[in-house]
Amino acid sequence: MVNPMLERLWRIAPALSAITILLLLWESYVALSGIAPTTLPAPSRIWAQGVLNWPSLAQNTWPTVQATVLGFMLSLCVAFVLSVVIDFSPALRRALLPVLVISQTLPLIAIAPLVILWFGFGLAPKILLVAFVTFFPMLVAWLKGYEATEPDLEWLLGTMGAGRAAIFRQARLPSALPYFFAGLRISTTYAVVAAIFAEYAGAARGLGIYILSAKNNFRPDLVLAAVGVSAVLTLCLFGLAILAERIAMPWARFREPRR
Amino acid sequence: MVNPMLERLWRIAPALSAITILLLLWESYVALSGIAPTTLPAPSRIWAQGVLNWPSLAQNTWPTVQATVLGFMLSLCVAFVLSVVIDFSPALRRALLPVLVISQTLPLIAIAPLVILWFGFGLAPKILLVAFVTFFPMLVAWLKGYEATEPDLEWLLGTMGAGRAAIFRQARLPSALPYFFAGLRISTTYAVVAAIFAEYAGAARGLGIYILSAKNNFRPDLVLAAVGVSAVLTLCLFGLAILAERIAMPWARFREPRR
Amino acid sequence: EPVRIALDWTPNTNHVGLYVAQELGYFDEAGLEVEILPYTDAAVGTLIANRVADFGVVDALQLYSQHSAGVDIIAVYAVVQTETGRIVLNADRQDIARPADLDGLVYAGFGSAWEDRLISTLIRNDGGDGTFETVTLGTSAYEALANGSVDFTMEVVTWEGVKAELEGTEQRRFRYADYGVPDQHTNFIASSTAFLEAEPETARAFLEALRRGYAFAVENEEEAARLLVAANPTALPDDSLARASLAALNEGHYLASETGAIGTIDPEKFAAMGEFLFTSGMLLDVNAEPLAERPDFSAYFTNAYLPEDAQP
Amino acid sequence: MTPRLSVSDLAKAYDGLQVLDGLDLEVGKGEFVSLLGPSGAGKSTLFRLLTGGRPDRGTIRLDGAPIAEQTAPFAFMPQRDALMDWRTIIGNASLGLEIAGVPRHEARARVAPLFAEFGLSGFQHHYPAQLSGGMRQRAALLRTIVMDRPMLLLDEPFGALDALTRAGMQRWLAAMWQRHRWTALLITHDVREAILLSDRIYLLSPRPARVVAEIHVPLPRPRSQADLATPEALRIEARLLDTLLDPSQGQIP
Amino acid sequence: MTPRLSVSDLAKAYDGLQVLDGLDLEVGKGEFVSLLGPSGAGKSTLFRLLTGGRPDRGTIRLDGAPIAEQTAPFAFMPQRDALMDWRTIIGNASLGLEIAGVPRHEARARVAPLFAEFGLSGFQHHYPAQLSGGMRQRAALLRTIVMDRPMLLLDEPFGALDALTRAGMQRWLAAMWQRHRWTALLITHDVREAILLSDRIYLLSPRPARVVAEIHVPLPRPRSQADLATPEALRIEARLLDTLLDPSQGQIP
Ligand SMILES: Nc1ncnc2c1ncn2[C@@H]1O[C@H](COP(=O)(O)OP(=O)(O)OP(=O)(O)O)[C@@H](O)[C@H]1O
Ligand SMILES: Nc1ncnc2c1ncn2[C@@H]1O[C@H](COP(=O)(O)OP(=O)(O)OP(=O)(O)O)[C@@H](O)[C@H]1O
Ligand SMILES: Cc1ncc(C[n+]2csc(CCO)c2C)c(N)n1
Ligand SMILES: [Mg+2]
Ligand SMILES: [Mg+2]
Repeated sequence: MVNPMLERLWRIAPALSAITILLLLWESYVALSGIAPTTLPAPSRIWAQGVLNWPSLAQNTWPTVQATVLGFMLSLCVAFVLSVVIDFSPALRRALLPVLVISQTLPLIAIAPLVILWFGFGLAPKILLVAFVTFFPMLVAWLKGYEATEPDLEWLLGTMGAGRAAIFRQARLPSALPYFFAGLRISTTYAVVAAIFAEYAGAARGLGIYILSAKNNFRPDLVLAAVGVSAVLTLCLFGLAILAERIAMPWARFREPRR
Repeated sequence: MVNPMLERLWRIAPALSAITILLLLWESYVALSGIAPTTLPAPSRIWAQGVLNWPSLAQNTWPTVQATVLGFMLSLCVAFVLSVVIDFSPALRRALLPVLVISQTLPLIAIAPLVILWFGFGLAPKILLVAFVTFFPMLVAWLKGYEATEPDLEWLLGTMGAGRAAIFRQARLPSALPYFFAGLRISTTYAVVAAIFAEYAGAARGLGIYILSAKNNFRPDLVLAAVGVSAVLTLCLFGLAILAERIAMPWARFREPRR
Repeated sequence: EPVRIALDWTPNTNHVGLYVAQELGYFDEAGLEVEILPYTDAAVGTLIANRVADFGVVDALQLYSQHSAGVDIIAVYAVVQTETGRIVLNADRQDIARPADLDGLVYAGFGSAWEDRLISTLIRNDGGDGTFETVTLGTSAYEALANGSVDFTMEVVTWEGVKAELEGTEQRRFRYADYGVPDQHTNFIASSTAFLEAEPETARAFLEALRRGYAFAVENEEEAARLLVAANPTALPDDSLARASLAALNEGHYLASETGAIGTIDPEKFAAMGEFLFTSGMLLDVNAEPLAERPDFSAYFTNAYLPEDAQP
Repeated sequence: MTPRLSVSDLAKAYDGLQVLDGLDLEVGKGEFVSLLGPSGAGKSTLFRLLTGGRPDRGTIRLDGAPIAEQTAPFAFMPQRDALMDWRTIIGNASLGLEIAGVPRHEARARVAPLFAEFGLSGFQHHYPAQLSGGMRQRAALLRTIVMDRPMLLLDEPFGALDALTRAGMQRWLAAMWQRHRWTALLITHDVREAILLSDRIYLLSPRPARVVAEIHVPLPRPRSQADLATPEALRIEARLLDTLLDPSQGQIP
Repeated sequence: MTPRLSVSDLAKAYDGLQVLDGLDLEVGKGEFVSLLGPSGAGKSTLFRLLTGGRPDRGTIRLDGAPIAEQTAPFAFMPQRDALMDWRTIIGNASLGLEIAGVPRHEARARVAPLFAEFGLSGFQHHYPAQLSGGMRQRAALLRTIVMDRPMLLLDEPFGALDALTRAGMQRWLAAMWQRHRWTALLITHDVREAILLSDRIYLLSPRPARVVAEIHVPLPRPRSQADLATPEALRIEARLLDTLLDPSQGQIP
């Protein structure tokens, strides 16, 4: 392809057309079935109302973006630190892993009052909840990744005088990267939704609050407009995750089949 | 270790003690801080009330187990079939993946009315929602796993006359298994929570309904008793996932470091 | 074909007539098979308009809003005869003596625009500015109030209020009507014109049996509470709360007005609240534009399907 | 007579690195040909092009017809063993037969008797991770041989075998070849191995690989290790070493 | 004089498979010793025990002291190259130095001049996946050599090298050894390689490995490929081959 812009366009063409087709199907279903806009609004209406209500929508997007980004950064750190701790101590692994699995089973409704009690309505509890929801896939990925390290490599490093830490840094960590990035994709997908749910626990502003209000004011069109914004945010994060993967693993492109 | 029972006990000892310590800390925090039991009940109270209300708790557990198990089985199939389809067609990959990512950003609150409208209050919508929430981590894991296939292996199979399908079955699929099992662990962790959330969309019985009712009746002790049951269910599923991994990949135990 | 009815919340004492009628066989006697649908997050108006339910318990705001937006929903029965909602705050808040003192404080809200209008009206009518901060909390509002994270919230006095009293929590409340907000039937049973026109007799039979249930609850408080709890072992784990709540409903003349009206919708009350919502720009049409003209609120409800003796 | 395999003017570059640039060679029907050449010359790359890779230039003909029209005439053994971690050794060995449509049970039955000959008795149901390097290589060779294809492509099949096993396998391969008259193309580092097994040897230059010498090996068959000590064999060995060591070829170290 | 390395009565079993059972050997200070033995005998297993693995029985002494008390006296090269996919070739080559605490920049500067000698010029910044099999092996050897340890453990370092590169590397290694007098233990399949490089050669039996012969190589140093044609060398080669081929040893094929 001559033009890199054109090529990029070509690469996202299938996605764009798939989404367009879905939207067209939806639009015509609404038009033909005569379903009430209070039940299922058409995409055109969602768009129009979203544009009309954009100032308030935008105002509610920013806190969610903040919570998502900061929470996700915390999550990255927590997942990594925990994975290291667990990798270094088999006893801790057996002690912590079940506790962490259990922690993931707590529905937000059960912990939300406590989070509010302890951290108030500010940004902090949202950051914590986003981190809480998204760290687990990355943790599992790290742990699986460490396990996938080539034993010969660890043996070699051992003979070089590498201690447990150096072996970890030189062999286990890079070996786990492909797994980590699989976990990262899953986590980024959930980060925005997590922030939205976190806002349900109590917030003054945010996409979650916007959705809740729109619902309680019987405005499914605005609910879905906010959902649309959250989808766009998620796609951006997902794209960033893929970009980060490309940058962090420059050698990976040589592993593609040679024929 | 002489006794296999003893050895098993020894393996889960760290987890048991970690959980015990957490529960003790919680119990003493409640006792010492004088926090109201309507805000945070002590574990002892949760246990006592859970036992007292066991018949109704048990009655509400079964529908959730059903939804979880059936939904998860559907999810396994969907993730696998989608991963195969996507793996076989790069165009479909680019078309479907963003759509699937977007699908994961839909908060339940936005689709719950539609789910009820289209599928009613029965088991079917819960199964669908559990599948919807849990298929994605496994899908991502499969896709990453396929990519990790050794190029030489595919080359060799090609020279043997293997078509795309045979290469997939003989090389890409087994190569992806470790990744799949990482995804499976994540998914099982979310399956029960997903079923509970699905019940919020409308159900006659289920742990989600139990939690909602307990909440609306100002009974955090019963909320947490139900959360405890969901945690136990999740741990069972997680254990099954680990067991399945052992059985499906008998060769993996030879990859452990030899020294 | 059973008659299906949707709920506005998990089963509670507001629904007592429904369960009593079911348990005592009033519906059977009327030749009806009634299915009480599980509570769902989906709007009751949506369920009715899409024929998932034939009837539904709805709160007033939903009824006004959905009907204005063109949803085929119409009130046919008033569950309570007078407002059950209250502003509630901790009793130890010396600084708050009256609604005007709420200016600048933090309100734990549920996410509807109506709350904002209601509270600001309340404050302004009491001489304040009507400015306060809202944090949307939903289900966690009462914990937040209890531990002082927020200054005040809104409650259903016959449920949250009764619970607080049982617990011995010291609280104070403001009644909306005391500060110039019109009184209302907080909850209705609603149906659709499509259903009512297609099966008027079924509707009549249903409402008559339902009303017998509520009348029974007014007369036999203890037995009604027992039946309600027995029908909902999961939803109502505490029969003490149900008992006390039903007592409060009767004592406050919510289920049966002081003049003995049960289920009857008061047209003046209905129009007054409609007027309040209309003038505050809360009612939107099908295109999400505020209604340009004052609607005919008598089209929002009908008493025509109630038994003769309940007609106003 | 048209040769079985005929490669002409083959060229291939990776990321601007010219690996092959005008390579010509031929393998006759039933002929055993070896490729000797420095590391990194492009030998494995040639195999890649033979087995479906796209050359930048040049043609590959099999029995006179362009190769794209043929279906899988080669039994190929890759340089790194490419055993499947998840199959037992017998499962790996019977892979090619299974791919060719032989039922699993029958494929295993056909492979099983060869285990002793390959020094793998008792390891049928082990996984590759449990085997030594040489044993893995032998398993990979076994997998290739059992496919019974009209032409073998062997990329350093004996690279990781010990001297004795290697000699044994060479003898065995020579005998098998004697019997089946496969057409074979072998990549090797071992001058004596090439002499023992080949009808003809191509000597390749460093990257980009060209043929610098083509040497016929007219030793009578069947050959044995002892035949490598005959004056004729020693003459060929000397000539090969001379050419390989000729500094005008610009060889690495 | 106490030997540098002394192994006595070493035994190791995997899952009931007796791999080593009473192995004894010694390597003197500055001595170059080779191990020749059939595939699967347990050669790599010996290295595993030398580098930290737990034997079932027996002792390993370094300069007279049990080995557990020593810290990493070996520069080790594993049989499969064990290059890190994520490091460039120069990054892989300088790994040992970096682990030893040499700053990254200095480590690379120290390694860089050796690239030409190893036939890897221009590939400093390539990733292992971009290299041919032989080039990978050379990179792995480079990584081992630069560590400058008092004793080398080499597990078939030249296994995947072409004949010429192999000869060059052998020459080079012999010269380096001449200069540094490392103590070295080499696993190889190549009888001539063993003769060219070693002071002493241990011949091992099939699994469980025992020493079946110990052969001194009294050829003068420095040696060259040509020295392998001397009567003395040919005598040693013949003796090695005789022992290896002796059927009483119960060898595979
Ligand atoms: N982790 C392990 N588990 C089980 N068996 C093993 C393991 N590692 C090695 N073995 C077995 O031990 C034996 C010796 O292996 P080793 O790698 O030491 O052989 P080797 O002499 O190095 O052979 P080669 O020359 O082919 O590399 C083999 O039979 C192998 O199957
Ligand atoms: N996928 C690839 N991308 C970039 N360069 C490659 C790739 N594959 C091979 N090369 C380069 O092509 C050259 C030839 O590689 P090839 O594997 O054909 O060598 P070879 O002759 O088989 O060497 P050896 O005897 O060491 O196996 C090498 O320089 C290598 O770096
Ligand atoms: C019995 C009963 N209790 C609480 C609520 C929920 N709720 C608490 S305050 C409030 C008014 C503000 O919108 C509402 C609806 C309910 N629906 N029914
Ligand atoms: Mg090669
Ligand atoms: Mg070995």
